[in-house]
Amino acid sequence: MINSTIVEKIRETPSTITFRFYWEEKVLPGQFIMIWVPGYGEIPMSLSFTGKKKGITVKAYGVPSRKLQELEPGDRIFFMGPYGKPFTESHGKRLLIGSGSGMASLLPLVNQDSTVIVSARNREELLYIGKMQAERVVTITDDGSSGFKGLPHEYLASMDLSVFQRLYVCGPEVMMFKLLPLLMKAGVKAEFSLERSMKCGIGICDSCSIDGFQLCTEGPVVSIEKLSGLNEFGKWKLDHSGKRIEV
Amino acid sequence: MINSTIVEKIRETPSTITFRFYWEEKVLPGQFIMIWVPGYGEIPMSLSFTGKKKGITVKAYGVPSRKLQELEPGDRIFFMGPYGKPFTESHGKRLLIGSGSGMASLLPLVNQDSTVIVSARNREELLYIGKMQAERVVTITDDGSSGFKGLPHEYLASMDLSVFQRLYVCGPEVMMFKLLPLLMKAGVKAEFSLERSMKCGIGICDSCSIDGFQLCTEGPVVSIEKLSGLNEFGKWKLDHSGKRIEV
Amino acid sequence: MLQVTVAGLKLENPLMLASGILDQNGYTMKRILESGAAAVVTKSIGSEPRDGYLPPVIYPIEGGLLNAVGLSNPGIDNIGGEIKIALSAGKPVIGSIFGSTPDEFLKLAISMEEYGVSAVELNLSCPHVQGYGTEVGSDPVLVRNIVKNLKGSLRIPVFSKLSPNVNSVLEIARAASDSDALVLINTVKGMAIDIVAKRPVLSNIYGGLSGSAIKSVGLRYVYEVKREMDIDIIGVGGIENYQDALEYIMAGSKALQIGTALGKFGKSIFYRISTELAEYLSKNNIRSVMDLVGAAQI
Amino acid sequence: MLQVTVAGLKLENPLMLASGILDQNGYTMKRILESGAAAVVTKSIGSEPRDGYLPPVIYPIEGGLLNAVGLSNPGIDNIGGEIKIALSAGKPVIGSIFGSTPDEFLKLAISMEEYGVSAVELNLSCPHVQGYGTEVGSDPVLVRNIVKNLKGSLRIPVFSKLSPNVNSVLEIARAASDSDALVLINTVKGMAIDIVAKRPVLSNIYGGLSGSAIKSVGLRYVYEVKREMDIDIIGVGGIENYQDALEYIMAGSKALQIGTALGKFGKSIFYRISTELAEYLSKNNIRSVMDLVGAAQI
Ligand SMILES: Cc1cc2nc3c(=O)[nH]c(=O)nc-3n(C[C@H](O)[C@H](O)[C@H](O)COP(=O)(O)OP(=O)(O)OC[C@H]3O[C@@H](n4cnc5c(N)ncnc54)[C@H](O)[C@@H]3O)c2cc1C
Ligand SMILES: Cc1cc2nc3c(=O)[nH]c(=O)nc-3n(C[C@H](O)[C@H](O)[C@H](O)COP(=O)(O)OP(=O)(O)OC[C@H]3O[C@@H](n4cnc5c(N)ncnc54)[C@H](O)[C@@H]3O)c2cc1C
Ligand SMILES: Cc1cc2nc3c(=O)[nH]c(=O)nc-3n(C[C@H](O)[C@H](O)[C@H](O)COP(=O)(O)O)c2cc1C
Ligand SMILES: Cc1cc2nc3c(=O)[nH]c(=O)nc-3n(C[C@H](O)[C@H](O)[C@H](O)COP(=O)(O)O)c2cc1C
Ligand code: FES
Ligand code: FES
Repeated sequence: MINSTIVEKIRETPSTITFRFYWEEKVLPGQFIMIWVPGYGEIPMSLSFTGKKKGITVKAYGVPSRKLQELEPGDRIFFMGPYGKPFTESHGKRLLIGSGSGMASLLPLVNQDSTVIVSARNREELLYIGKMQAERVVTITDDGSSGFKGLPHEYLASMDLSVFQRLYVCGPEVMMFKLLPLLMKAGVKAEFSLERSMKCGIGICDSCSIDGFQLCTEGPVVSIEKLSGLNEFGKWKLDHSGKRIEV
Repeated sequence: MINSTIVEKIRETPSTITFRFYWEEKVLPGQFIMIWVPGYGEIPMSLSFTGKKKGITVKAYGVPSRKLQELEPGDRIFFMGPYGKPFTESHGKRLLIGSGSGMASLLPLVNQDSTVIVSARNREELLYIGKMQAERVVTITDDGSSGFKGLPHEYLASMDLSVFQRLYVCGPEVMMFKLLPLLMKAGVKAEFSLERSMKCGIGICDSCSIDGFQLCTEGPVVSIEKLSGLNEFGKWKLDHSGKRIEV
Repeated sequence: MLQVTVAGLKLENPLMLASGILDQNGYTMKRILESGAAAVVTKSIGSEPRDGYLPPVIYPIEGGLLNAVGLSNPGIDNIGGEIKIALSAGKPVIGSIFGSTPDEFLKLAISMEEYGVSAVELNLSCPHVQGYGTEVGSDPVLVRNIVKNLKGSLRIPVFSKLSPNVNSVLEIARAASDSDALVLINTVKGMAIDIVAKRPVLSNIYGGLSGSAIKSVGLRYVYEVKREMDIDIIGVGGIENYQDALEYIMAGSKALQIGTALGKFGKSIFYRISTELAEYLSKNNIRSVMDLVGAAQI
Repeated sequence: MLQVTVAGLKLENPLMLASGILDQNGYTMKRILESGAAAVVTKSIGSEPRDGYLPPVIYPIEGGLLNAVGLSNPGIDNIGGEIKIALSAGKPVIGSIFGSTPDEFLKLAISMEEYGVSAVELNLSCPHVQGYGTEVGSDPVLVRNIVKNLKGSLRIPVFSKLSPNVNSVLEIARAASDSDALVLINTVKGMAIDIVAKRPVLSNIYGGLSGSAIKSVGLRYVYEVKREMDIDIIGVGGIENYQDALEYIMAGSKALQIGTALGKFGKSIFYRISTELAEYLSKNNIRSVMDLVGAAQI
């Protein structure tokens, strides 16, 4: 295992915490690490900061992510990686669409040419708002407590997407599934970062597979062309036992 | 195992045969390989030719060397290596002293500045005579059937060694043991290639050790300074079982 | 030239996917068949769904992987759909099963047969789950009964996959001699410790070692069993290239399985090795890879 | 800081030379002690001289070595002189012995004691010679009798070196529980085939696998035995650097042996690892390496 000492702990939202630590490794936006929480599990996390001072942004779900959140500066984190194929770099205007903790993998892509759509359940859960050096930041909440009330695909229906060189999307699968037809129709260049349960990160265990592709090695970033050909996307995944369940 | 096809078989003397084969590896004079004779054993052999077209010169002793001699052009030889530390290169005049199959490891050192002393039991067993591009070739035989009758140290007693930049010696241990005091007294730069039974070539088995040095990795070439400090040289070695016996 | 027949099963080449690697999702198995594997073996399936152990369950170490996945599987009732998807590639799928008793194995095997698999592979060898695998597979009487029971009731061939973690593989191999083929070997029990965390990395502490580190061990079992018994053998353990494949074939394997190497080389490994094998055969004027089976037996 | 006491024996650091590597010639053992090993274990010595097998007896493969030296040794009557030379380094020499019966082991051990060794190590585990090693070491009753017999008659401590090639190492470890320490592990049985020569490389066909390939296997045995038994353990198998050493120590070893790594790194490995261990201890404010023994047991 690789290990590093946490040098900073930042509460982002009521459910989300960012940890910063030094790690020399070259990592590109969209790549991830597998974090070992000794005694409690191992979970995939995107790098929300990809410079020398790396960062992860952890949302509390089950036991491992909660235990991870309990770490303090000075504590060590253990991980392996980096894993996965990164987002394709692009020049010119870019549109980033991040829902929930999905914003974590998009943060390293934010620049002054970016329009960023941040969505979350409510105002408090919006990630990184006010911290991003972007051209424009739009907020969307389920409950309307900030910005547009609704879901990203509803908001995007009224946008002119042709001004963007490329779109980058990360969030819950249903959100992305609903967005896909709209983006297909608009004919834009787009990349999506997908999520599946992951047990190895190295293309061995099959838990992250979608239509025979392993997201840990052939993803998690998938182009819109590839995504539109996947049978399982938005519909099926396997649970921890390998049982086929609806997404 | 490395393998190569024998392209040439040359009878050198009644007891000795040279095999030539192609092997890309860079090998320096004094280094050796471990030749596997499937079903019959594995024996160390110096490279008597160190260019791309390599060569070994095999004297028939026991079963493995006899079986090796039975190979024909077109057959494969199997080996590992190269092993060992080579002779130190030198400029100017050099004196090579080779007894019996010991000439094999010296052959790649022969050049126009070399004086070569070839010794053997009798005239027929003298190796490489007439084939060497040397300044001078001297022969010594036990029975006087060619050149000086006697042993190398007896012949050398009357030579002026100060004209040589460096001496290179390879032959039976008793021969080298008798030569050592004379060369020490002459104060020359000299290197000796020693022989012990070898079972691994990689410093593991201890069968080639002399005074705690492994000839397979720290030898087989040993400087005169080092040699003169060895307790076991010329006196003791271990047999196949590890029993201490006289050389 | 590359075609082999093992346990009566015709394969287009000797290479199959080993159980437990990229074989729980039907689409993945299909894709592996499309990438050149002659057959796939499913993840080992039991009677009930099992989540398996808490991650870390797979840990790369020098020369291989340690795994203690804990036989996670969806249960026999939920695997039919995945097998159906895999079968759409038009190549044989082999159903791996694990149980505790002859009856449990039989029920699982019958379901597998109904799902359309070409053979069942009995996992008598998983080293890290209590009550299954090696615990079953190190009891010769139980092994004999399990195999006998199946052979009387199935039309498809039965493979028995054995563990290296036993006193005498030969004893167990003999007990399983009614099988149509033996699969040798499963992983070797091992572990890793993280010296900074000061604890074992795998949540199960112990796991099975696979990959090139165990190649010499697998070869030894294939060779030893081939020497003593007249039975088809499928070799597995650390195969990464055609040279490894040839070693296993010359030791006595009629077919091969590949697992861990998929992590290092991806799914194209099947295509690569079979191409290289074919080249080797033509270059050496060998008519069929079957001619080399056991060639190194002396 | 690096000092350890194992089986009552004080060692300046936890690192010894493993049996069978660079330890038949007294001068070599002496030089290894001078290179930083805290102790050396002699090649396993039997009652009579043995030439061992025809070479190849050692064959490097990925991740380690295969060896089937065949217990070549000069016999107990001829080893005294070598031990005397080794002892002139002023550090402990441990005499490894192999036999078939409790009486044979006792005779060998008494001679070793007379030669001045600090402990005897019983080779109950060599995987490739009939009638010795594993064949003895997989019989719990025989193991118990051998150890009991020795313990009653020797003043020096007794180490029992066990094989991983058995059904249950724990069963054998329990049978050997009268020993002052257990040495875990000997080599894992394996083989290699040359695909051009189409035959096994080792003249004995099978050999023992050592080196980094078996590290996870050795660790597992140390951990498992430590968990169940209150006995000193000496860890061996694939140790190449201070991290490996720490893994073995945290698994439960009080001392360590190094063999195969000498081929890759030379004799300076003892000095290097003990220096690195000392640095690690100071950096982490750990007073003694003994404080880490078994630290990874959960
Ligand atoms: C590529 C990628 C990047 C991600 N990046 C981020 C990010 O930046 N920020 C973020 O907050 N989230 C991220 N996630 C999501 C994050 O990994 C999950 O939210 C997290 O795993 C959930 O943790 P949990 O505490 O709910 O654990 P659980 O859901 O309880 O389990 C976590 C893992 O343990 C395994 N597991 C748990 N129980 C069992 C069991 N009984 N048997 C077998 N396996 C079991 C599962 O394989 C699962 O992966 C990312 C996911 C992926 C795939
Ligand atoms: C560095 C070096 C370079 C050499 N170069 C040359 C050269 O260029 N030309 C040349 O002719 N000779 C050379 N020799 C000498 C050559 O290796 C020996 O002459 C050869 O090994 C003798 O072969 P043999 O047929 O007598 O085999 P044997 O002496 O019968 O045995 C050969 C090897 O097998 C082993 N062995 C045999 N029987 C047993 C047994 N029962 N138990 C255990 N081990 C056994 C021994 O370790 C021995 O090394 C060299 C030797 C060395 C060390
Ligand atoms: C992650 C993983 C999971 C495995 N799961 C199973 C399994 O469910 N059933 C089984 O019989 N073997 C299982 N194995 C063992 C493999 O099928 C194979 O026997 C072993 O890994 C050696 O082959 P390899 O070195 O090519 O991987 C598993 C191996 C790995 C690495
Ligand atoms: C060439 C060789 C010879 C060995 N001979 C013996 C022996 O005589 N007695 C013994 O107990 N172990 C013997 N072993 C086993 C080692 O002592 C050790 O247990 C094993 O090699 C694992 O450690 P390593 O990986 O550090 O080499 C031998 C190992 C090798 C490689
Ligand atoms: S996480 Fe195991 S295959 Fe992707
Ligand atoms: S030949 Fe084995 S140590 Fe030199």
